[in-house]
Amino acid sequence: MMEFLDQLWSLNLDRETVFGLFEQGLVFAIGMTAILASLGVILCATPIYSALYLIVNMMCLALLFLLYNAEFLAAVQVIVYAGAVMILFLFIIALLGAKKEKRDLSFQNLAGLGFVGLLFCELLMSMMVGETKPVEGRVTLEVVQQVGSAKAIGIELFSHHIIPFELASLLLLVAVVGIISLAKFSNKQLRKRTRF
Amino acid sequence: MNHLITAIVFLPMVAAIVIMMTKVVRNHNEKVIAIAIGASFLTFLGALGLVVVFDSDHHGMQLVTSVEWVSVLNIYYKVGVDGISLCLVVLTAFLGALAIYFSQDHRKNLKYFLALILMLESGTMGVFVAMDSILFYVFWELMLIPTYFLIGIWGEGNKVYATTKFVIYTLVGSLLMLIGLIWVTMVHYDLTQTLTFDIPTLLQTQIPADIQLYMFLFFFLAFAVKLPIFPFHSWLPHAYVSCPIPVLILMTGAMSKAGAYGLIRFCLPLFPEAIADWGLWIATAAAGGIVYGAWIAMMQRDLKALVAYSSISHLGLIALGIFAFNGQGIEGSVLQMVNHGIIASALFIIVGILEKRLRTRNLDQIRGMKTQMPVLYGIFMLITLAALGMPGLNGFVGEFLILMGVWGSHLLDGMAGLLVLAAGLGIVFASVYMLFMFQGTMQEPLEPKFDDVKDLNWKELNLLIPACILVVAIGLYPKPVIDRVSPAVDHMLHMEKKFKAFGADSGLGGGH
Amino acid sequence: MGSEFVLFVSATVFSIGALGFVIRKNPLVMFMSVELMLNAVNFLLVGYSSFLNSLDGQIFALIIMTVAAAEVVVGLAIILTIFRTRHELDVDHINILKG
Amino acid sequence: MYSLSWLILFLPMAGFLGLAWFGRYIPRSVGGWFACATVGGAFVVTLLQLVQLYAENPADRLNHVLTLYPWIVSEGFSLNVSILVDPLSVFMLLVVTGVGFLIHVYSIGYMHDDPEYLRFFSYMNLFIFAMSLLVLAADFFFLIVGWALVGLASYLLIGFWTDKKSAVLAARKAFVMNVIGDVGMVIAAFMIFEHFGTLNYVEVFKAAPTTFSSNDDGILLITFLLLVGAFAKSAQIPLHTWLPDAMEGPTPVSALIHAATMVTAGVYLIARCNALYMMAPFTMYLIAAVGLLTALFAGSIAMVQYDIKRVIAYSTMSQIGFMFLAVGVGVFSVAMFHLMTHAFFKALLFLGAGSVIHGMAGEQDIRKMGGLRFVMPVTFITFLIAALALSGFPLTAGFFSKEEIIMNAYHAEFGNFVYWGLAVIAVGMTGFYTFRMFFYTFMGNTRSPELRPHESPRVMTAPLMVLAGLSLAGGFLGPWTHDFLSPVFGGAVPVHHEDAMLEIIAVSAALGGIVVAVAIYMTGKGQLAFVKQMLAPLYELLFNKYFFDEIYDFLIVKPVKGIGQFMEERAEKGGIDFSVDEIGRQVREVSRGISMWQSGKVRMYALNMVAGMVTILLFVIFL
Repeated sequence: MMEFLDQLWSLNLDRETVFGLFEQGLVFAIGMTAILASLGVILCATPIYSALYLIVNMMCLALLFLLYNAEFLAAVQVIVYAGAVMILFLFIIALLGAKKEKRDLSFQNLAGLGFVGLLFCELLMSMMVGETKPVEGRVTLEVVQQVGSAKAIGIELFSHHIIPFELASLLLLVAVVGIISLAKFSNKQLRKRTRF
Repeated sequence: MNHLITAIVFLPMVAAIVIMMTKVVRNHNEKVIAIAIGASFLTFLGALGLVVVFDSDHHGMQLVTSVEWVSVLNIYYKVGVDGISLCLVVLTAFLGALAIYFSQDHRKNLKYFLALILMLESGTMGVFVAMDSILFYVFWELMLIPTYFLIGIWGEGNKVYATTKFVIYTLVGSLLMLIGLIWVTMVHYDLTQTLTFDIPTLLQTQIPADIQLYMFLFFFLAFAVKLPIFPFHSWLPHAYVSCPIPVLILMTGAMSKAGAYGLIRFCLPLFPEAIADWGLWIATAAAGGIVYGAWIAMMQRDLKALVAYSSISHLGLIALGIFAFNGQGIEGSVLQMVNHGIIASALFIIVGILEKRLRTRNLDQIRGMKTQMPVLYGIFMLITLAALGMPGLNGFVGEFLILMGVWGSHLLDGMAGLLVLAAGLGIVFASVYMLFMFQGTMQEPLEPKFDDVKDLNWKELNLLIPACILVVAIGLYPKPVIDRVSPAVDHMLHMEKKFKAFGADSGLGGGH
Repeated sequence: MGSEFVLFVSATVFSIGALGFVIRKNPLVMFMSVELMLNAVNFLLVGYSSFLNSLDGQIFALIIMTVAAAEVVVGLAIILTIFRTRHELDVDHINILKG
Repeated sequence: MYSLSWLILFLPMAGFLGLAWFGRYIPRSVGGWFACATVGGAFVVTLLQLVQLYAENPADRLNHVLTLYPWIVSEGFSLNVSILVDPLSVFMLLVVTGVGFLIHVYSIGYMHDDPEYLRFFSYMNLFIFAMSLLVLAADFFFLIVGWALVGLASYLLIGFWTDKKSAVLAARKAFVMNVIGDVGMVIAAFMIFEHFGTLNYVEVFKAAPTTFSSNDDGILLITFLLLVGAFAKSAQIPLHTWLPDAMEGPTPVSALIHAATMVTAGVYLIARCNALYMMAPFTMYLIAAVGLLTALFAGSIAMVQYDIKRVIAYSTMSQIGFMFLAVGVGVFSVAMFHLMTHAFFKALLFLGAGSVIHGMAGEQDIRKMGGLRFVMPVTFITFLIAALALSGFPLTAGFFSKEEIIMNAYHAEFGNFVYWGLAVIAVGMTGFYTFRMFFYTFMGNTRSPELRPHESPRVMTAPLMVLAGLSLAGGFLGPWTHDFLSPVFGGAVPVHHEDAMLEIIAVSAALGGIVVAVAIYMTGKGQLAFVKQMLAPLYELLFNKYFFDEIYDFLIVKPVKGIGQFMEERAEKGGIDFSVDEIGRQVREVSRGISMWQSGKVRMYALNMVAGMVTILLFVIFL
């Protein structure tokens, strides 16, 4: 980001640079929007607004994926997250009713704020590290553009990562079974545990 | 013959697994009982075979089987017997057979009950034959686990409390022991640069005097809790009162001996200097336990509790003999372990029979059973007399040897008179409470509500007759037992330390 | 834009997600916060995948999405079940795991 | 022939085992005679030993040890089961098996109606076995074994009638008292082993003079601890309280165990260990003093008791006191002589009392008897003989033995005038209480005719007659006894007839006692009430046996119970058990505190996770 600002200040502009700057500006703007949207998620008192902000955040991220040359993932992000998952959220909110949540400055919240602030600072320190790994990948931008993002991912997935892929399918199966059992058998009253 | 010991130790365990996998339909337990009895009797026969094969002139471990177990750490499956463990293995096998035979009557989930008892037997025998310290520890814990379930599930009264207390108390001790075992190995490694868990080799280690005490405490606590020695006994009354009688036979007869066995096997050879410093205190505690247990036993009205406290008293005597640290004391202790195993188990069987018949164990409610049960009267009398140390019966021989050992002990020189007097007081008290128990239940006019009680049946007679025969036989001719124990004890007392920490300054070489 | 920007955005979103998870009481919002955190990581993976010319990151992200989807579905089902039995949704009141 | 001596042990043992195991298959009559036969056989074997001993020179009669089998071989301690045949053991065995045989025969009649007839005989045989073991033991270990086994037999026989609560309690008391004695002896054995390295009589006695000098601490302690056993067994003060209670057992038991044999084992023990005791004059004084004290104490109590068996029991204590006096002044063979004559007349007295009780259908209170001389003539005459012998009437057995004791109390090595004087008083008491009992029982008119007293059957009276003969003639065995036993005790006892005055006083004391009894009990009842009133406080004291039982109850039984209760409640439940539980409870409290962390609140967990994450990252970044 500092780089971007330097370039902006130096005003060393040509066509390539302008497009580059524009793209960078776009990325920056979308990133900031994502951050703001995520702030919106956690700051809105009503879940429905949170859900909407989350959609915004996901769309932003999908755009960022697009800008970082991951067209396939961007599509998946939109379909799976913004589509399926968020719809699910909205359904549940509709089902349970969205009550407003009282906010207070309890110890819990303050402590959470403190810790998360620390965490944030620590995470930011990772920015100071810089490049740690030399670029040696073989799937360059050109290659991807040549075969198309979906195909590239498909080749990679089915050639190198077949086992995680299958495991993921297994996970989905388990999730399905779990949901069915939750929906079907969990009508018993929960027992209050006694101290002893 | 090479794998006889392995066979004896694992036969009950295999039988236990077979029993657990056997299907029992609607309490038709005959098949399970047959397997259990068969296995336990085969084990006992095997143990008798061990006696035949055993060479009583030889002091070291015999019939050793050694198989590599964990090669990285040099842990071996290594078993063998010497005279001391031979006695205890035979005792355990005998009591195991008794316990199984006694647990035939109807009981919930009988097959698991039998299987756990067999596991307990297996673990206990394993402790006595293990020659690798890690193997020893594994068997030590294996002995504990079945007991937890046996008391917790089939017990009576406040059983969960009792079993929890017992297991936690014992477990604390045995974990300390594990630390101690590893520590000894490390010290041995420092001295010789060889990593081994082999017990006979480890016993050769001369442990530096300054750390002996701490190491000794690690071991001692485990054994003192298991035995138990006086202030560490508080699990015993609860556990014994809650424990079902068949389990109690093994627990009091064999399992508690594991503590004494550990003291003899580890503490005496490894830590002569710590014992030289602390033996007197421990012996005093043991003597205190003799009097204390007997004194409280006198106040009990519950027969089971009475025998439980009397066990504390008798086990105190065993501990006292061990810490006399000389031949007579230790031989007497080993003999007394056998004797107490026989006597206490017989007493518990009798209590169990009475309880089954009369539905009570309260001394105040039982009167004059002699009229109804003349055979039990005779047997009970014999066992009572043995328990209170009547000469001519086995209890006396052990007591005499122990007290003689204490009297002549160099370690306990200053206090020997007092200790023997305390033990003597314990014996006097023993006569009081045993007679309370025997006369209270058996004599005086019969309580009318018990006038349809039947005498012993054949099964119960079969349980008690072997004990009676042994009580008389050991009393009249203890030499065979002593002959087998004696070489091992002598060897242990005069052991030359091969691996010395500090040159010629060897301190107490063998304890004398 | 360089890797710092990716790091910055993902760290910020991640922290915000964590904050949301800690301070919010509504389980739905908490789940959303979890999604935020997951997405933040996904973004990091995708961004670095592009920098490093490797597709591994994207595949990782793909699988995370799968997991996240499964997690959300199961989680929402659990929330629904809890709501059915307790008729409220304040996580502070759901403390049957109390020791 | 010595090799046959194991039969003395084996025969009664066989009788015991046979009757105990096969008792229910044997007809009653056969079983009873079988028991008698085993004891009779033992007696015959003992006679054979006697003959064998006589075939040798007096000096060679010692130390015939027959080893049966090795019993224990331990490090530095080995022991054989072995038998010692010498004049002392044969002499004692003659008394044991001889009197034992007569009492066995008597029991056939006495116990005839008892449902557990054969159990009785099996116990009696056990006793004979145990007593023979005690006598024949060749070392201290088997002495202790026999010592404890006679205690066991005594316990079993006192508590023979298990339906009687008093009998059960008496048996327990006797057993516990004896165990106290046993413990003393066991410790003495340890000390002997410590000093001599062996428990064998022969070696110990041989080494004693070189190991110790006179009145060494060691020898004093050894002799004293042995004495504890002897006191307990022989019912000397302060371990005497069990003997009167022991009269709850069947009368033949009292005759055999608590008069003739077992209670005199203490005397035998001291006589056996004379080599040790001669080196401990302090202990000898103690023995003599306690013996005299017991003689006076028991004699005085016997003067006021009404239970016929208790009177005889106290008399037994008193007579054993005399024996202790005799060993205490160092004339062992005199003590043994009195032991023998006492066995005769005291067994006779008990058997006569048993005959009376049998005839009176179990009544033991002498106030309810009376006038029995007509209905029970044999019992009457034999009882009279026994009474005369007991009180030391001239020319009866008791006269000779007691006179010797009294004379030696003054003349012997450790004797003095005080001993003599007190002994004479005790002799006077003896005459009084014996004839008081006698008059109550046989003279006057019958006081309870409803009991229909009758003479006992022949099988009971025959032993009475034999014993009466012995009580009359036994006194003339004195010189033979001293001669026979002299090798054991290292020389003959000097005979003192020079002080005729002392002797006359002693005899007249005995006669005086009888005369006083006649004066009070035969010439009308007025005097009795008068004397009772005159001496009321003393009478109370005596009648309650100097409150010994109460004192023991207060000093020992109550504190033991109290401490026991205290220990159970405070030390066990409130102390050790509590502290162990408390450790557990504290651990649980601490974990309860820690488990506050485990609040069950998801957000809290999340917070913890975040905190953990922060911490881990801190480590990653800065370390």
